[in-house]
Amino acid sequence: MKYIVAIIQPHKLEEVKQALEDVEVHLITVSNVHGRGRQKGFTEVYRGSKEVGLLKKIKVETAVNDDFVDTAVGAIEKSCHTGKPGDGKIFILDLAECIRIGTGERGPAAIG
Amino acid sequence: MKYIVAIIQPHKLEEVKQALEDVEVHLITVSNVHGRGRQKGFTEVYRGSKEVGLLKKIKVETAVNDDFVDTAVGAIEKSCHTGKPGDGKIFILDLAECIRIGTGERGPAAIG
Amino acid sequence: MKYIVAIIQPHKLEEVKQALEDVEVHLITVSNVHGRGRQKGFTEVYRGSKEVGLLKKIKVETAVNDDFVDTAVGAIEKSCHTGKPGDGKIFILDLAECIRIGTGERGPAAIG
Amino acid sequence: MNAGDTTWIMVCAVLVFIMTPGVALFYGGLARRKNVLSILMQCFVIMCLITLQWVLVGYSLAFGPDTGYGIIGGLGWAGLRGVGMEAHEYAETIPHFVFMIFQLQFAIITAAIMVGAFAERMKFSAFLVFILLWSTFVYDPIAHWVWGDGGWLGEMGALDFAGGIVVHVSSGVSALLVAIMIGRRVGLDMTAFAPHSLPFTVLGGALLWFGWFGFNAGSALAADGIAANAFVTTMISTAAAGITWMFIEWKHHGVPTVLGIVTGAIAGLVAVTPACGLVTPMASIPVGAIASTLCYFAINMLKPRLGYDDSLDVFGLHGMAGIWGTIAVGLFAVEALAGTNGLFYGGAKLLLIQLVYMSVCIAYALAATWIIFKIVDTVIGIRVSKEDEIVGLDLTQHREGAYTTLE
Amino acid sequence: MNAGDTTWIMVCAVLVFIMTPGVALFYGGLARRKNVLSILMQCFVIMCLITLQWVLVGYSLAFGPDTGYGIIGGLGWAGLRGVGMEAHEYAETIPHFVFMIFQLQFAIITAAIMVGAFAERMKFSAFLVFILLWSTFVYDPIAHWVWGDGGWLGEMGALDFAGGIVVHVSSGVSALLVAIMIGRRVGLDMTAFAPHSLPFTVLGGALLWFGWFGFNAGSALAADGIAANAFVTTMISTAAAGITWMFIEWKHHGVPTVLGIVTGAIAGLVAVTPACGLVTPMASIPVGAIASTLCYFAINMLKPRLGYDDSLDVFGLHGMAGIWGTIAVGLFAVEALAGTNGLFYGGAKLLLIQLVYMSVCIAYALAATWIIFKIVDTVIGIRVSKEDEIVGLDLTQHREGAYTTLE
Amino acid sequence: MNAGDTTWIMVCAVLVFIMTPGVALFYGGLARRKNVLSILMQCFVIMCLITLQWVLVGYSLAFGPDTGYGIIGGLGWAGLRGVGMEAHEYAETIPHFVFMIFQLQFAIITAAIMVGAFAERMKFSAFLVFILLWSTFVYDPIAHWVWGDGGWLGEMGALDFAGGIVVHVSSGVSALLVAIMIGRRVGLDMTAFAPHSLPFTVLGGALLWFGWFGFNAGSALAADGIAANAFVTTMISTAAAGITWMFIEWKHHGVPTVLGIVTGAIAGLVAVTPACGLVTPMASIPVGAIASTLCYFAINMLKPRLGYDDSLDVFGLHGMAGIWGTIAVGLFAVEALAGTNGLFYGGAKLLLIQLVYMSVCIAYALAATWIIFKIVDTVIGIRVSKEDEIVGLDLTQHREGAYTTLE
Ligand SMILES: Nc1ncnc2c1ncn2[C@@H]1O[C@H](COP(=O)(O)OP(=O)(O)O)[C@@H](O)[C@H]1O
Ligand SMILES: Nc1ncnc2c1ncn2[C@@H]1O[C@H](COP(=O)(O)OP(=O)(O)O)[C@@H](O)[C@H]1O
Ligand SMILES: Nc1ncnc2c1ncn2[C@@H]1O[C@H](COP(=O)(O)OP(=O)(O)O)[C@@H](O)[C@H]1O
Repeated sequence: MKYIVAIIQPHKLEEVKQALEDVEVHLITVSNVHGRGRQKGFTEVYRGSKEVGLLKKIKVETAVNDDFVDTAVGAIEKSCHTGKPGDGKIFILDLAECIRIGTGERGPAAIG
Repeated sequence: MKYIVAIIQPHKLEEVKQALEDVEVHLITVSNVHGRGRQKGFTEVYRGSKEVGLLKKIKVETAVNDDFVDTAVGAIEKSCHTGKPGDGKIFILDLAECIRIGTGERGPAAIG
Repeated sequence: MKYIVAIIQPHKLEEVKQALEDVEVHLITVSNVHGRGRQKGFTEVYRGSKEVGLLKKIKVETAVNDDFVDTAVGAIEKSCHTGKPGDGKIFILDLAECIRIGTGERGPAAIG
Repeated sequence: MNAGDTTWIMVCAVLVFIMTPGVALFYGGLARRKNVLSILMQCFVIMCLITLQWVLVGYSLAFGPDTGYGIIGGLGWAGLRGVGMEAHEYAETIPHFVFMIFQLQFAIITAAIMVGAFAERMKFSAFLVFILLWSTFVYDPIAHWVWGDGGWLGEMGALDFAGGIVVHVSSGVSALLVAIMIGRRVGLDMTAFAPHSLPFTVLGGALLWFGWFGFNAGSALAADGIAANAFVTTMISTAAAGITWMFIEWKHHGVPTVLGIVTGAIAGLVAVTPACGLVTPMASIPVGAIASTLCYFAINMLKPRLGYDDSLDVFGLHGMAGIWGTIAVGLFAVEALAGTNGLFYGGAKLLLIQLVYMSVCIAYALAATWIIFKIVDTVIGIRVSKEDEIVGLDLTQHREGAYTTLE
Repeated sequence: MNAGDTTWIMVCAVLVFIMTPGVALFYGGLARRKNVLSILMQCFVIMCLITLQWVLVGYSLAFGPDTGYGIIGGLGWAGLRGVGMEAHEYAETIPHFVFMIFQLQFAIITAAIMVGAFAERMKFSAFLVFILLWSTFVYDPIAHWVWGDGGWLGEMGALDFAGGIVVHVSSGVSALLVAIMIGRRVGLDMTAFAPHSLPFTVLGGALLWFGWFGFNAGSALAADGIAANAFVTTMISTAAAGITWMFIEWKHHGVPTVLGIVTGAIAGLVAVTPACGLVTPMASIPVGAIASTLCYFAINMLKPRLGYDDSLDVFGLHGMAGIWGTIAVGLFAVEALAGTNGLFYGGAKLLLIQLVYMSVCIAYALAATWIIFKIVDTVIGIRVSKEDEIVGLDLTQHREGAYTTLE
Repeated sequence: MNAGDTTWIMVCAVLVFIMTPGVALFYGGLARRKNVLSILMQCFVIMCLITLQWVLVGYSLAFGPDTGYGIIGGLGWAGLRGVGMEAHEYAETIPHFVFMIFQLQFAIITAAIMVGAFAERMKFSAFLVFILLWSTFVYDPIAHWVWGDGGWLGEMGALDFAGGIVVHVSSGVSALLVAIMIGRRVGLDMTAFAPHSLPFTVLGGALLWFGWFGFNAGSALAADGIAANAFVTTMISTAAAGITWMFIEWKHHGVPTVLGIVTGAIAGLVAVTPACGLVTPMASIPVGAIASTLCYFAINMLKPRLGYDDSLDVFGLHGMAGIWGTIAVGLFAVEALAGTNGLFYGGAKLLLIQLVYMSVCIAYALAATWIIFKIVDTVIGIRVSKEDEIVGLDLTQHREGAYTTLE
């Protein structure tokens, strides 16, 4: 089992959701994050002062069984790729255990 | 050492906090996330348009030593279980290292 | 490759960003979290009722290649250390894979 | 007719109008994030619904020609028949329309005040029916008794300058009863519910104070010295009450809070409402200070002890302060303003009348509210399901979210 | 001169003034988080820009001495030459300055209404030029035709008490055209854009209703019975429209929403605008109820079917309800108020005039807007780049973020 | 007595009243999330505290019968003794109560303006004492000097229509001194502090503009031509200043910001305050435009260069624009309005008087503020601890959080 963490552009969320659904990855957890990457930020202006903020990003997390990793990653890559800085990253972690609270199921059975 | 990530119903947070405290797991990190799972979302209505939003969830993270994993997971399961869709999931990752910044402690000593 | 997760005091963010930059760790993901740790919270007062809230914290995540782990951790420790409760924790997870969406690069090449 | 007075009362109607959005923000900020829209919705629908009720029947019931015994106005003015651009003796220097629309704002805000007591758990459909019945069978008769031409309490000599009983006590005690009957909110025993946006609450409180000048000084029905007196006492009582609350809380909880001072200010506004045109500016200092003290006690001691869940303290504020203000009229009224003296100026009779007035209205409001509640609960069911309450009323009753959270 | 009337119109000017921040919040809440400041900015700059335009030339064009044929005012009053503290025959009991500044608020709010249609995608520089030209070449002439001394539509007998056509239809149809010409927003085909803060929208809606009393009742230009009538019909129409929308939506979508009832209320306010001082209070019930029905239809059926992206439904609300209100004058006007009867009271002529009035103004507004759009688009380019649109106008056009998100 | 004038001044009092919540939102939005409540609290407590101070002693000190030499009013009117429903010569057509309560709003807003300079770091207890002393020993005397019956600067011929010096410069320079004495905020050297909610700031700015009509046009103390002139110049100066700021910023920083235009608008409001009833509408264009230019310079160049931390630019806005407006009176005043001509109309004397007036008041305000600061700092300690500052004043001074963040 793998725990996939993708940092994407906010406006790509709908496409990623759709792409994952298309490859049968239905269960995801999404949150707001801020990132510093290769994409440059915006200098914001507040009266006299200026500051460069972090960029708003979306984090999509999904735990999948091993045979779903490639399709899931592929779906995210395809929906987010533009080739410009800021497209984002995917991180894959090993998942030691997964538990569905509602049923008490454990392991691969609990993932999907 | 394990890194436990639980996605729970927002209104269960107080109970989970209490349950973890009861089994001596005091240190937690909590954040807002949004999830798509088996629980169905709400169709929201904005004038003419409708959309199904993601559901609001709470993520509870806690790093624990190996001998605390079962009791911690048990505490979360017990406090969140209702048997209805949406109860949530627990993910367990291996934790390679843990450092307490204030003291410089490392490993199991730094966890609690 | 390692996935470093640091939970820090909110007002330390600027210093951490700077410290990481100084050791050539440029890419980070930052988010709001709430923590219960050894630092005690504030009893908030709302008319008759009181409650102890969780403390606001910042989570800084950065994926680094193995040879950057020590310097990155050191930078975070140095910039956040005060010795008082609440300084925070650093968690290090093994990172199985990393993908840069924009180029399709994988592994260590995709990290930085 | 006088353009100055007409302007004043139209302006005051506008000022009282904005109090309902004010109360909506005040309550909305105090609610949890998942219920803020349900509060705004309830207040907004009251503005619409009570307007139609008022012009169709309510105004006639409250202010129309008495049907005898001073109990209720007839339907003679239903649909605004006979209400027009000419002045009426209720206010001889302004168009009758203006008096009618000014009074409408009072009917609206009174209903909106109640929303706080049963916040976060009432079914919207049941709410609609409840509030319509309540306004018709509780507000309209009580308004008639004391303000309507020939109303029996008014004839008896009860004084209520801008609606301490009519507006605040009637809504406050009714709201308390509803809060008790509908029961406590799910989860309240586990943790306190923190206000989701105190800046909204402060803004709402500010709009209330702003509009209250129209409420109180407008009740003079002319731009004259009495209006000026009411304006001044309103400002002073509010200030005294805000400061009093702040210091009590500072002493009691160790810190002064902004929610506290705003709450205190509203206690002062409520208490001075029945008294503003009847007492002197200096008397309004104790009126406000004592109001805060009593409300602080009710909210901080009485409520936790008795265990009822008056979510946003409608009774603790409007009920308590309204009762005190009504008594205060009996204590502080001066002949030059009120036509009769209160206890502190040597007149005991007024206080007695005020107590009768208060008791009768409280008893009636409670009885009528009990009946209306029972009817609505039986026919429609007044409370949402536990599941809906947990998810929140915004999503379950209105399928809307107040704020987007991902972007 | 009369201090009462002067006070009333100064107050009404202040009330109409606050409508523009009201519309800014109303629209701002409906926008996505990344574009809210761009909306506030556009509304705020309109308040400044149109003020300068108005005192320099606009007022003279709209209300200055007619240059012949009733088409346009001359530049005789440019820079407020000859406009002073004395009364003018436009309003004989108040200083000319007061009339001028009251009318300015109408010019401002009219421009601000349009902002909703092309929200979230117009370049700020292009916007500035567009709105200045529009106000000068569309608003000012139309205002002159019906309200200016010697304006041809006014002479013809067209009635528009507070600006159904001048304000709402002119902006509504122009905004629709701009929305169509500028095209749909990026990403709209993938998902609906949820309002980022409905509490702001409700607050904005409340400020609109609040200010609208000044808009409508102030248009009587005196604190008299007509003003009172306009005040009352404004309240009633809005209430009827709010309730109507709520029930239609409840039936159609299964729930009543707060955005719905506020939207309905605004439909009622728009529709009663041209009619408020010309119809009876009871007639304002159908005026409001039918307005909501038509607007609901336009927004829920027409817009999705035709596929244009009138982002915040400027046409669906102001255009539709303004058209209906203008027709409603022809149906419900009563001689005692309007000097002539509408169709339901036996007069067919007025309805005809109203239809001519409406058609002429719509045709002119569309034609002029088309030309202005083309010029601005050619010279400056009217739409931001796709990248900028995705990031949001706040950061790309103004380098500001509405809310801090990390702390 | 005149119901029209009475209405006008009561309305204006209400309008000025809402400016303090306006300034609270304006500043609150600019503050960091962890300090917004402390700002709201400080503004709210000022509304309460200064009200009590005013009716007990402040009004008497400022406007009471002069004790000789034009320096201060006596305590003859303390506790509102002798202040009643009849008119007083300060304003002969309205109840004395109304004049008193209108003036109270000025005392309140003046104190509230200062809050921005030392925001995010002052201990609440110290703040309370400081502001009470400041209002009593700085505001009240200065108000007496120029507006009080027999005040020496007024006798000398100094003109300050609505309080350029009394309100804006006195608070602006005092605030600057406090900001310098209390020191820079922790962390400011590392990063700029971004406003936590610009929509609140814009809303606050809009409420300020809204209320300012009452502030300026109400200062005519009657609903007459002078009031109309003040209303018009207020609108125009603000617009000119907003537009000017926008273009300067666009040129200088590459983008026009909404915070910029709102800031500019306020500069224009401040500058026209002393001048509004004394200059012509067209003169108010340069008054506003130059105000923005000067304030832009002060905030963007002077402040960074000198390194003081006037957190929300109280001096940069109110100080600078107030000084300019006071000078502008000496330049643009016209005899028909002011009774004497400014420099540009051939009168040099007035400008000289204005300069003396300004210098005296600045010197006095600085000296008195310095003393008050030292006393409060010695007795109570004026700044919170570094730890408390880092956590934020909301939690540490008031034990409240502005927004819930988990749910
Ligand atoms: N090594 C990393 N560790 C943590 N977060 C990262 C890392 N690299 C990228 N990110 C996150 O991904 C986002 C996109 O990165 P960026 O470098 O802009 O994308 P790209 O590589 O496609 O140009 C960043 O804003 C940051 O949030
Ligand atoms: N495989 C997964 N990967 C990531 N998040 C998941 C996964 N499964 C569930 N979740 C998270 O857990 C939440 C609860 O899941 P849900 O399926 O509704 O619960 P249950 O399985 O108890 O019915 C989801 O909304 C989602 O946020
Ligand atoms: N074992 C843990 N699991 C998850 N989060 C933790 C853990 N320990 C600490 N944290 C997070 O780190 C924050 C700081 O912890 P705290 O105990 O206050 O710091 P310190 O150890 O430096 O005193 C906590 O608020 C919490 O969010």
